Amino acid sequence: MADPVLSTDGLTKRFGALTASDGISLDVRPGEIHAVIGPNGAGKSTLIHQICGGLRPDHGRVHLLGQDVTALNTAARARAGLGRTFQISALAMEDSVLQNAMLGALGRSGRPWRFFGRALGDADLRARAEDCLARVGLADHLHARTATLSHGQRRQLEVAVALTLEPRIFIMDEPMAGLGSDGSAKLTRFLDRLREEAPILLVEHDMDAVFALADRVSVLVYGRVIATGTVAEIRSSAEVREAYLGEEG
Amino acid sequence: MIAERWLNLAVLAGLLGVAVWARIADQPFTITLTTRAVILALAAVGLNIALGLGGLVSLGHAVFFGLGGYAMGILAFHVQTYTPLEIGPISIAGSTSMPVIWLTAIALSSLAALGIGLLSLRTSGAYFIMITLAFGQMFYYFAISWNRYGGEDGLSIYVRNGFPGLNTLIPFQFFGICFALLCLVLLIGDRLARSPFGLALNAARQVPVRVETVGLSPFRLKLVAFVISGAVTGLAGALFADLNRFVSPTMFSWQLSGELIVLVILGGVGRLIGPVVGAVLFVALEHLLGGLTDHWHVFLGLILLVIVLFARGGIVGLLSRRRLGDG
Amino acid sequence: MSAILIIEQILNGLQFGVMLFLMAAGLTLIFGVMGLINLAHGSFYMVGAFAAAAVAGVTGSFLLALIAALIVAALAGAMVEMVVIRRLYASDHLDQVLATFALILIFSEGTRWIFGSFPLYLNTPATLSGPVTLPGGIQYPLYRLALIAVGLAVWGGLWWLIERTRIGIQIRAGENDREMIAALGIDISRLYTLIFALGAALAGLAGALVGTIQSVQVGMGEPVLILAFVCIVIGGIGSIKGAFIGAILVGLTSTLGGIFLPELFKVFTDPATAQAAGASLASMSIYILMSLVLIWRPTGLFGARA
Amino acid sequence: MNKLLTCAAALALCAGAASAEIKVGMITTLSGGGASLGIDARDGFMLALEQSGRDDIEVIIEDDQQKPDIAVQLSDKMIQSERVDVMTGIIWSNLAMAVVPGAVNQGVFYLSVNAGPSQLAGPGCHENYFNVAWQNDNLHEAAGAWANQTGYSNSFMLAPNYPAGHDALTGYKRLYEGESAGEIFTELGQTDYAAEIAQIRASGADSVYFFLPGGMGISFLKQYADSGVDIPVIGPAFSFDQAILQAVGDAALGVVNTSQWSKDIDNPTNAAFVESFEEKYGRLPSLYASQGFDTANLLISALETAEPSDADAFRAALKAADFDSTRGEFSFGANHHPVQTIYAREVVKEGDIYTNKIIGTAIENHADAYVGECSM
Repeated sequence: MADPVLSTDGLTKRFGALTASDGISLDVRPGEIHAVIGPNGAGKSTLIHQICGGLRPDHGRVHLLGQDVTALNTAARARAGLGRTFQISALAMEDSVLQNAMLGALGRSGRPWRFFGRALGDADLRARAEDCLARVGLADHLHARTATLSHGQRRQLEVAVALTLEPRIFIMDEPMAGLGSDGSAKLTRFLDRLREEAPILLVEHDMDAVFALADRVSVLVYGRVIATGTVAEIRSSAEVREAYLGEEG
Repeated sequence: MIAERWLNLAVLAGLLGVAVWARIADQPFTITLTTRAVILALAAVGLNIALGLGGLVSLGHAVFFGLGGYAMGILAFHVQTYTPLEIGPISIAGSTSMPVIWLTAIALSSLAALGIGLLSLRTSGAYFIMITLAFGQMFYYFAISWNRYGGEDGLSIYVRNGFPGLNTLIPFQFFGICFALLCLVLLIGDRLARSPFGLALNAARQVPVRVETVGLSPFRLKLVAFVISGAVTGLAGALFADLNRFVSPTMFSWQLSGELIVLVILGGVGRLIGPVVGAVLFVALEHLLGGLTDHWHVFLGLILLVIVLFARGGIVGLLSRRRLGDG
Repeated sequence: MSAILIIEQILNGLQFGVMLFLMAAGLTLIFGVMGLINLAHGSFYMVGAFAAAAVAGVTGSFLLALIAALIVAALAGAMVEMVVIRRLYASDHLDQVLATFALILIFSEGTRWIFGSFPLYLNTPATLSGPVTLPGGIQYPLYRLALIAVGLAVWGGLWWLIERTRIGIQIRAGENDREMIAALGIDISRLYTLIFALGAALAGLAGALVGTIQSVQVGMGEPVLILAFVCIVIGGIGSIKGAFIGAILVGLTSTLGGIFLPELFKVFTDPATAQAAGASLASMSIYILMSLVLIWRPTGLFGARA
Repeated sequence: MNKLLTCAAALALCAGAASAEIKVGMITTLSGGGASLGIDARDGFMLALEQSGRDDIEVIIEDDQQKPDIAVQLSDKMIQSERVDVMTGIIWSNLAMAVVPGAVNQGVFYLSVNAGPSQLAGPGCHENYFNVAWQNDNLHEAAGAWANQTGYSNSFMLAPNYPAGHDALTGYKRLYEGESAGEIFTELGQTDYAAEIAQIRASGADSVYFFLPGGMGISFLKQYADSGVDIPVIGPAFSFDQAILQAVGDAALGVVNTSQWSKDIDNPTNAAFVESFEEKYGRLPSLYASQGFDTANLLISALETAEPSDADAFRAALKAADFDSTRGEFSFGANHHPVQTIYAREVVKEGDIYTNKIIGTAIENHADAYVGECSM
C-alpha cells in the first residue's frame, strides 16, 4: 500500500475538563476520499484545526507527505501542500471573485513581496486563477463582488481558491453545507473527479454525499474515532449505529 | 457620480491651482496654508496605508510624524550650533540638506515602525489601538524630558533647510517640493494598492485566516504595511518641521494621532485621495470656522459625528460611488 | 528612606489607583458588555468635576456637589448613549474611536464655551481637611484616606451589583452573549443605557473627588482617560477584577516609580542626571509596564482569550 | 475675526485703523489653561495704547492656543500677509523660541512681554529683540538671594521636568548659598503632589523652593496646606498672580514670592496704572498686565523719536527705554534685557481679595547671568 499523504498519530486536545480530541489516529492515502463523520460536538472542527495548524495538539503528531508538521503554523502547512476549504466561507467579501482566486495563486507562487506592477496584470497568476474558477463554473463571474455571490457560488469559490494552491491534499470542512440537492449532486460529481489530482479528507454531514464518495469513513464520537472502514463496513457496524442512534434517539 | 480617477486629478489640480493663484496674487500666507494641507495630507496618506489597506487602527502614528520632525530638528540643530552629532564613535556635522534629512526621517521612522509593529501586531482590535497609543505616549514623554534637544520647549531652526537648485525660503518653491512628494507618494500608494502585495494585504485585512491557508503570513504583510506607512508619515513629519522651522514634543502627542485618523476618515478610509481631501478640508475648516468662532472644535466634532454616523465613505465616498476593492 | 515614607507613598499610590479604578470600571464595563471603545469617557470625568464646582460655588455644600456630579454625569452619559453611542454598537472600532474623539472635541470646547478657560476650584470640606495621625506616627491627609475608602466602597458595590443582583445577571449574560440577553426577554437598549450612565456617573464622581484637591479645568479628563485605558488593557478589557488590579498596579507604579527610580539612578550616576533620567523613565514607566504585560499576555492579565 | 476682536478690545483704535501707519502683531495665549496670562498681558498693552491717545497704531491680535506650531503659523501670516513692523505678546518660552528667531531674522522688531529664554539672552541675542519683562532666571535668582537673607540653609527644591524647570532650579542655586535637602523634577502638567509632599515632610528641610507655573502651582499649594507640613515656602511670582491667588485661597497666605513688580510699588506711574486697570477691567492687574503695559509704553516712547522703517534709529530709541515704567527705574542691559530690582512679596488678604504685599528687596539692579555670552 502506498504511503499515506496525511496521517495523524494520537492527536489529543483538552479544553479544561472536555477532551475534544482523544488520541485520534487516521490517515489519508493517495487517490482516496477519506470521510470523517460524527454527531455535532464530536470534535470534527477541533480535529481540522489541529491538522491545518490553527490549534496545537496537547499530544500526538501530524505528518504530511512523511514530514512531521506538528510544529508548523497554518501558513507553513499550506505551503507544504495542505489545501483547505472552510465550513463558513472565509472570503474577502469586498474583493472580486477573481481577486480571491488570485490570492490563492499568489500564495502558491510564494512571491507576495512585489510592490509595483498590477496584480491582475500578472499573466501567470491570472491564468491559474481563471482556470480554477472555470473548473468550478465561475468563469462568468470573474469581476463580480464576492459579497454579491449566492451561497452556492461562494462554496464554489471556496473550492476554486483551494484548487489554485495545487495542494497535495484537500481538507474540506462540510463543503455541501447549505447547498440544495442540485448543488450537492454537482459538487459530488466534481469531488469524485478531483480525487485523482489529490486525495481529500472530507468532513461532511451530508450522508448521501459521504456514502457516494468516500473510499473510507472514520466515525468520530466524543473526540474518539470509534470506527474506520469502507462505506459498507461502517453501514453495518453495530457500534456506529448505536452511537448515532444514541445521539438521535 | 464622478469617476474616482478624475476626482483624484481634480483635487490635486485644485491644490496646485490655489497655490499658483496665491503666487500671482502675492498671498504668501495662503501658500503656506496650502503647504500645510499638503504635508498633513502626506502624513494621512501614510496612515491610510496602515489603516485603509491593512485595517490597522493605529492611535500612535504621531510617533513617526514626530520622529521625522526630530530627524530634521536634530540634524539641523547640530549644523546651526556648530556642534557635531556624536553617535558612539561616529561624529557627523549634521545636515541642512532636505534629501539627507528625508532619508534619515524615513530610515528612523521605518525602524521605529518595525519595532513597534513587531510588538503591537501580536495583539489585535482594541488592544492594538491601545498599545499603539501607549507607544505614542512613551515617545511623547521621552521627547519632553530629552533636554539635550529642547525637551518640552522643542527645537527652533532659524533657516529652512535647503534643496539643491531651489530657494526653499520662498513659500511657493517649498510648496512645490511638498506637492511633488505628495504626488509621488500617491502614485506609489496607488501602485501599492493594486500590486500583488496590495492584493494580499487587502485580503489580510478582511480575512486573515484565509491568507494563512494560502500559505502567506498576515502578520508579515501587516508588518510591512505598517513600516511603509510609518516611513511615509515620517517623511511628512520632516516636511512639517521644515514648514514651521520648529519641532516639539507636541508632534508626538496622542491628539495628533487622533487628528491624523480624523483626516483619513473625513476624506474616506481606504480611498487613494481620501486623506488629501480630508487634510484640505481640515485646514480649510480650521481657518474658516476658526475665523468665525474660537469654539470651532465644537463644529468640527459635530461634522465628524455626522460623517461617522451617516456618511461612512467620507467625502470621497459621497462624491464617488465606486465600491472599494474593484479592479 | 524611612519605612514611614515608604508606607505613605504606598498610600498615595493606592489613592491614585482607586481613583483610576472609578474611571476604569466604567470603561471596562462598557467595553465588556457593549464592545465599545469610549474615548469620551474622560469627558464625563470633566463634566462631573464642573458640575460639582458649579454647585459647590452656589450652595457651598460638598455633599450636594458630589450628588450633582453623579447626577449630571449620569444624565450626560445616558443622553450621549441614546443620541450617538447607540448607533455605534454594530460599527467597527475605527468608527467608535472617531465618533468618541468627536465627542471629546464637542464636550471640551462646549465646556470652555460655558465656563471659560480659567480653571475652577473646589475646597475640601472642613470635616475632611487637614492631616490625621495613623498608627506608627504617619501623618496623612484625611481627605485622601476618604478617597481610598470611597474607591474601595465602589469596588465592593460593583462586585455586589454584578454578582448579587438581577442587573448583574443581565450584565454578565451580556458579556457572554449579546443574543442571549435578548432571548431572555431583557430590554437590551435600556440595559445598555443604564450601564453607560453608571459608567459615566462613576467617572463624574472621580472627577469631582479628584477635582477637589486639584483643579477643575477643560481637558482634565484626557490624561486620566489614557491612564484608565492603560489600567484596563493591563487588567484585560471587560474584566472588573482586571480593571481594579490594573488600576492599583498603575497607581503604585506611577507613584513609587517617580520616587524610587531617581534614587536607583543615583547609584549609577550623579544626582542631577539621576533626577532627570529617573523622572523621565518614571513618566514612561506605566507605558513600559503595559507593553510588557501585553507582550507577555496579548489580552491582558484577566482578559478573555482572543 | 481677530481684527474685530481688536476693535472690541480697543475701540479708540478702530476709528483710526484706516490711517494706521504702524502695524503691531500680537500673538498671545487667549484660550486654554494659560489664557489668563495672555489676556492680562493683552489688556495691559491695550490700556497703555488707549491712554497714549495715538490712533496710528493698528494691533492685530491672534490666539496661539499655547501651541508652538500655531504660533509659528500666525507669525508667518503676520509677517508675510499683514507685513507687521513690530511683534509682541508671546507668553511661553517654547513658543518664543519657535517664533522670535525667525521673526527678527526677517527684519521685524520683537518686544517680549513675558518669555525670556536664556538662549535669546545669551548666544542667540539679536539686535531687534527686546525683552521688557525679565530673563527667565531673574525671579529664581532673586528667590535664592532672599533665602540667604532670611537665613534658610537647607532648601528642598521642586520643578517640572522640562527646560524651564531645570533653568528654575539652576537659577535658584546660582545665588543660594545653603544646602540642598532634595531636588525633584515632577512630570509636566502633574496635578497630584502627594508623593512629593511626603518626601518634603521626610527631608528635614528648613524651606521649600518651588517653581510650578499655572494650575500645577495651585494644586501643589492646596495639597501642601492640607498635608499639615509647615515648612515655609518660597516661589517665583508666576504662581502668585491675582487669578491664581483667588483660586488657591487661604492655602497661599503667608507664602513668600519674588517679583519685579507689585501693585504696591510706590511710584506715580504704577499707582495710575493700578487704578486705571481696575477701573477699566474690574479686576486687579497682575504682573503680566504690568509687563504688557510697560511694553506698550516702551513702543510708544520709541515711536515718538523714530519710525520702524528707519530700523537703526528705531532700535536706538527702543534701547534708550525713555518711558515711565510701573517698576520705577527701567533700563536695558547690553543684551536688551532689563536690569532691575526684584522684591520679595508675601501673600495677604485684603478684605475678600487675596493679594501680594512687598516685604523687602531681594536683589537690586540685577542683570541676568547670560549677558556675557551675548556678542552685541
